[in-house]
Amino acid sequence: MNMTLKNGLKVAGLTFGLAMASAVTPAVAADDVLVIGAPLALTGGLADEGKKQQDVWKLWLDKINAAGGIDVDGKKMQVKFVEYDYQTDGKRAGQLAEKLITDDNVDVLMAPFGSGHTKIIAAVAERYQVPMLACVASSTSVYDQGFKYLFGTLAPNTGMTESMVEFFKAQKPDLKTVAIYGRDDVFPKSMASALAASAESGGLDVVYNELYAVGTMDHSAAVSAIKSANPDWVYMTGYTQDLILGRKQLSDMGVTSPIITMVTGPAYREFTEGLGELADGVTSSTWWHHSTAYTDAVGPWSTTASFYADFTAAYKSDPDYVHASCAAAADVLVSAVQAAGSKDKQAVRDALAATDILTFYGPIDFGDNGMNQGREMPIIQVQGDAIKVLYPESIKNADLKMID
Amino acid sequence: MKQLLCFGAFALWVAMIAATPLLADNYTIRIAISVSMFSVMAVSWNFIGGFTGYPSFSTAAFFGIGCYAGAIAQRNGVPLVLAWMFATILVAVFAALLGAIILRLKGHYFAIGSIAIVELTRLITSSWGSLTGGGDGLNVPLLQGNPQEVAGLVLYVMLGILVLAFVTSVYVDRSRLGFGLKCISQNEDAANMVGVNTTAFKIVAYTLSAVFCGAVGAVYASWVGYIDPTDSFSILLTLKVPVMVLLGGAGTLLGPILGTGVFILLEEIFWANFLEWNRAILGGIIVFLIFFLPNGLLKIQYLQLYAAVSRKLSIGSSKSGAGS
Amino acid sequence: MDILQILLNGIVLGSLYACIAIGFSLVWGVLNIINMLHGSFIILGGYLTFFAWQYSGMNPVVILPIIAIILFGLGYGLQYFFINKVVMAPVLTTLTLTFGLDMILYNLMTVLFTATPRRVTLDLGTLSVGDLYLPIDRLLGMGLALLLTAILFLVMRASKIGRAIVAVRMDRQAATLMGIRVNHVYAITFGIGALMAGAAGAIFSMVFPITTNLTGTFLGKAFVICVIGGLGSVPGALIGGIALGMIESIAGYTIGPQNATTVGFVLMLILLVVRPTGIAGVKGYE
Amino acid sequence: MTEILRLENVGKQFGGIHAVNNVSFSLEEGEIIGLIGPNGAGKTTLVNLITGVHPLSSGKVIFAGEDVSRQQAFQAARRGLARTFQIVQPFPKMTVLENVAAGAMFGGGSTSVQEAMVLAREELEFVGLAHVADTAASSLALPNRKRLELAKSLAMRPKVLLLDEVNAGLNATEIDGALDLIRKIAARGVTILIIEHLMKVVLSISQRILVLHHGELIAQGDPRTVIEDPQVVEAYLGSKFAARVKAESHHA
Repeated sequence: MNMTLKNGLKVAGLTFGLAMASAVTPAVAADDVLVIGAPLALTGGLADEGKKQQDVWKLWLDKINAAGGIDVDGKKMQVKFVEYDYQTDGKRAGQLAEKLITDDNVDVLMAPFGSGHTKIIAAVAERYQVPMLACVASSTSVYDQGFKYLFGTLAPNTGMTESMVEFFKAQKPDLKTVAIYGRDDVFPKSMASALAASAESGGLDVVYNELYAVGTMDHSAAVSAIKSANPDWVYMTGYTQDLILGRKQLSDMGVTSPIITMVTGPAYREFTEGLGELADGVTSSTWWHHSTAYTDAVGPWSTTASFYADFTAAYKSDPDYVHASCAAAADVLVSAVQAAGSKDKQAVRDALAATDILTFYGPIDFGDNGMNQGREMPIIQVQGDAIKVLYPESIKNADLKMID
Repeated sequence: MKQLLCFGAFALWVAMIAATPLLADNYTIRIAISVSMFSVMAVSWNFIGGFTGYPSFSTAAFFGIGCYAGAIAQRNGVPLVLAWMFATILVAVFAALLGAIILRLKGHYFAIGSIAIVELTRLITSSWGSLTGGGDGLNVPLLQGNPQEVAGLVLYVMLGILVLAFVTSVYVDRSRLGFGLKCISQNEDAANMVGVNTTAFKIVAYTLSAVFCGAVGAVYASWVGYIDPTDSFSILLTLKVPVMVLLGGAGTLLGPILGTGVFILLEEIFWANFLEWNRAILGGIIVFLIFFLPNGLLKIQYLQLYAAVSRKLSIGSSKSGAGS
Repeated sequence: MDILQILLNGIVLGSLYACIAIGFSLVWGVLNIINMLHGSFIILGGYLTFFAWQYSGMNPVVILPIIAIILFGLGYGLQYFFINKVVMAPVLTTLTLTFGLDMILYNLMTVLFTATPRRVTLDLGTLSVGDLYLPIDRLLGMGLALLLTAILFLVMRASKIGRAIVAVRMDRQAATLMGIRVNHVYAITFGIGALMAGAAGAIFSMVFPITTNLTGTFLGKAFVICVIGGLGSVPGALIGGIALGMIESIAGYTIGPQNATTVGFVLMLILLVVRPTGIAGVKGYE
Repeated sequence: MTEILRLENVGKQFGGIHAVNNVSFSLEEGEIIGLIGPNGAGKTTLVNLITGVHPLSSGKVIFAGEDVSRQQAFQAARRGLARTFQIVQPFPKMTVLENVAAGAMFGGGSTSVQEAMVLAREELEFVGLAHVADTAASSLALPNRKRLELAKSLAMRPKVLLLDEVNAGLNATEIDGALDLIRKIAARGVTILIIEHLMKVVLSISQRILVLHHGELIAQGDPRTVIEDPQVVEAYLGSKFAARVKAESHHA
């Protein structure tokens, strides 16, 4: 009796528009399917990044399916991705994360691109105690909230900036001044301030240090100011569209600094395509580059080269760090499930915390705050048509060239 | 009679939303929270856009300031409820001061000015890094408790605000204030001439359109745990709320609530089923709304429509009967 | 020397800004419509130019007239079949309608072109006089912008259709009595607005990276420029554009780029309240 | 008789043009005064100045002993300075009754919506519109709209009523009806200033006449004297008309 009343009300709720069909009969996932939920920005400002995540996971999943699933505790387990478009809208992202957890009963969440939206989803995952992998969030502010279910495959920004300052100082002993110009947005801003700190502690003189607002259409004013400061090194952070414009304006206004670094510009194909010849000589740091060469890695790709080969065959273009980090996050997850012997959320969470593995993307070992630590991050440079790796020594394939 | 129907419908609706934690899963509760939150903003917008006829597009500014004021207060150790109240009051004061300035504008100028307010508040929030964290956004202390409890709490607070906003709108509708606002919407000069202090009335309406948005903004911030300038001061939100009200019927009591419910339902359906095209489909709905439902769902003459349709149907069936 | 460079930057940027606003201002002034589609029109023009350039290798300046005509057709159709039906409705209705149409266009563009920033990489180099630098593509853009503005100004003043537009703007009923087909004139006006946006997009494809993410930014600039320069006049949009370019340039240099955009919006609000006719204070297209 | 409204050297400039210049006069309680002048003489502007629609450029307006020079329109309405418009200004989507109730509620100081409705109904009876109380204001024909305008103003419990071209567009019978109504209003003790084009109408109803020309008050006084004033004749009436009026008055 009570049940029918409840059901009746449920039906009423549906009619009145509160409940979706799927809400009434939640899809209960079978034990032998590992369900990964991913809210993605497939439209809106971050559509390109969302697309990358979608692409690489498809590639990864095809690979897993070809092997008939993953081996857990002696049995085959299938893997499934459930993806939704959150339209680059933070409110929507949180909502969809909740939908994934409660409606689609996902076992684990993958965060979308960017530190900001990762934060929103991390809060939901934490509340439900669902393990979450952040593959494209590197700002420490994401990880310093004491969340226990959040793990990130990118390394902290500071590691990147310190090694960069050291490397450039070694390459160019007369390097004295740096101008820093960053977008006022979570990741670009944190990179800019990390570099400012690293440069100062490295003994460089920061001659210009400004942020620009989201939605800035033109950089003439800043570029003019940078020009009169005449720095040895220009360091700019932002989205690809900002960096293309910034690089062009630096050249147009006759800024002649021998080192120009744009983060994460050259890591993206769109950057070099949008700039043409002007891209030549621009340096950047990135979390991963396809010329790295790890071997004996876990996961479907045992070497970096095999990942590169598969990816280029499928998408006719080079993968960047977003692709690699996201695929690696999936590898980490699988290895944690295997270690845990089940997809039990608590067990997987503990296994993730204990992770210390090598993937095609590099070693992954989560620190106390859940962030991948201790990776040597490559410094890259556009040289002609190619992206060359300058650092670290183990994978370098070119020397730093000054821009003339 | 008609009013009883109106209150009855509202009470039923609130009861249904309030029942979701008992009946449905957390995603449904989340939608219920969304529905309540947007309903509050729609009811609020109705004060200025519906009753007074001023095309205000500053909802997102009020919501965003509510988010930030609540978050900042909480981060500085103000207890939860006090932080929410602080945000509400701050937004009210802000709206009153702002209203005194921009309500001198009319029509297109007012529309543009009110959109500019959203952009301006976003830019200021973004560059005032020392207070707001700038582009980094702010982490807000998470509400304690398991997901069900938190969702339930947020839902009931949002619903409480909705009831308050609705009761206010009923009161305004019946009072001198509402009468004066309707005079202003039809002929502002004439309203002035019969003794309506149009400036003061408009400021009150504008403030009413802000205060509840500030409250839900603050609650929203506590709920999601992280806010940033782009999401808090969203142009999309500021445009969506008036569309919801228009969909239901501007200037009516139930219209904003009906419109919000229908809009969010449609949004859910399209989001789930048309991954790449949902934005275009929503755009299509707006275009449809403007052409075919210019007065909203509430003002359709349903009985006439029913009569017309059934007449057509009966003609159709008698024809086919004749043919056989 | 810096100051000169800053002012020069401001003027060049300002001319490009004027390009953004002219079509928007025309539509607002004549049709009394706040056209939320305007930003997307510019981006559409930019994308079309980019792809035409990519496939044919033709110079964007050559492509520009074709793009402009395509956009004119699109604008004419949208006004004739959709917006005309509600053109006399209050601002809320027309604004919402164009917003709905914009959502459709925006979605189409992201699906067809993706959000990847595109740029016509014809780097024409820089003209330098002493310490002053003038990027040639921007200079070209400025020249085109001024030329288009001048043409539009002449069309409004001297041509039959221009006079019809002015007549409709001044008194719709009287114009109808004079035998002017008001719906047609409205559609042409909206078409010209779209044409100017498309031309601006074609010019921008050489200067700025084109991406759908920028539609809102362009629209916001159009708002500000229209209010600063004064609504509904070609010279007003030009003056407003250059004023905004200068203001942003100076503000970016003195108080930092973070607040440069804010200054524009603040100024806009102040002007709205204090002097809604804008600094140019011109009314109409006479 | 006590003075109810006084203007002292009132002036108004619109960008250098003197629309109203140095106008002084006063109204006694209960009288009907005609305000005449050619088109563009500044009559409507003067009404706008008295009712606070435009701020004064110079001079003072004293209403019931109080300096109200800086008042706003709604304050004028509440003080008892009501007006009608040359082009009627109803609230189109409201009913006739609600239109009048608006006057009662805001200008007349009714404390509740109910009270205002009751009062409004009385005023509708008074002007003869009770039968259309519940129809939309926009559906009324012109003569009734004028009456609605009057009812709305009366509901504001005015001490002074400024009637701007209240007869414009009406035919002879309708004008007679309107004049009866105006006399009835005056009988209630309301002071009336009437702007009117038709000399016959002004002469038949006004106790005094003011003549405005190019924004200046060129004559005031009782109707007979004013229309014989050579300056008035020159500026406004035309000599032919003056002669005719003079002849008529001699015969009488």
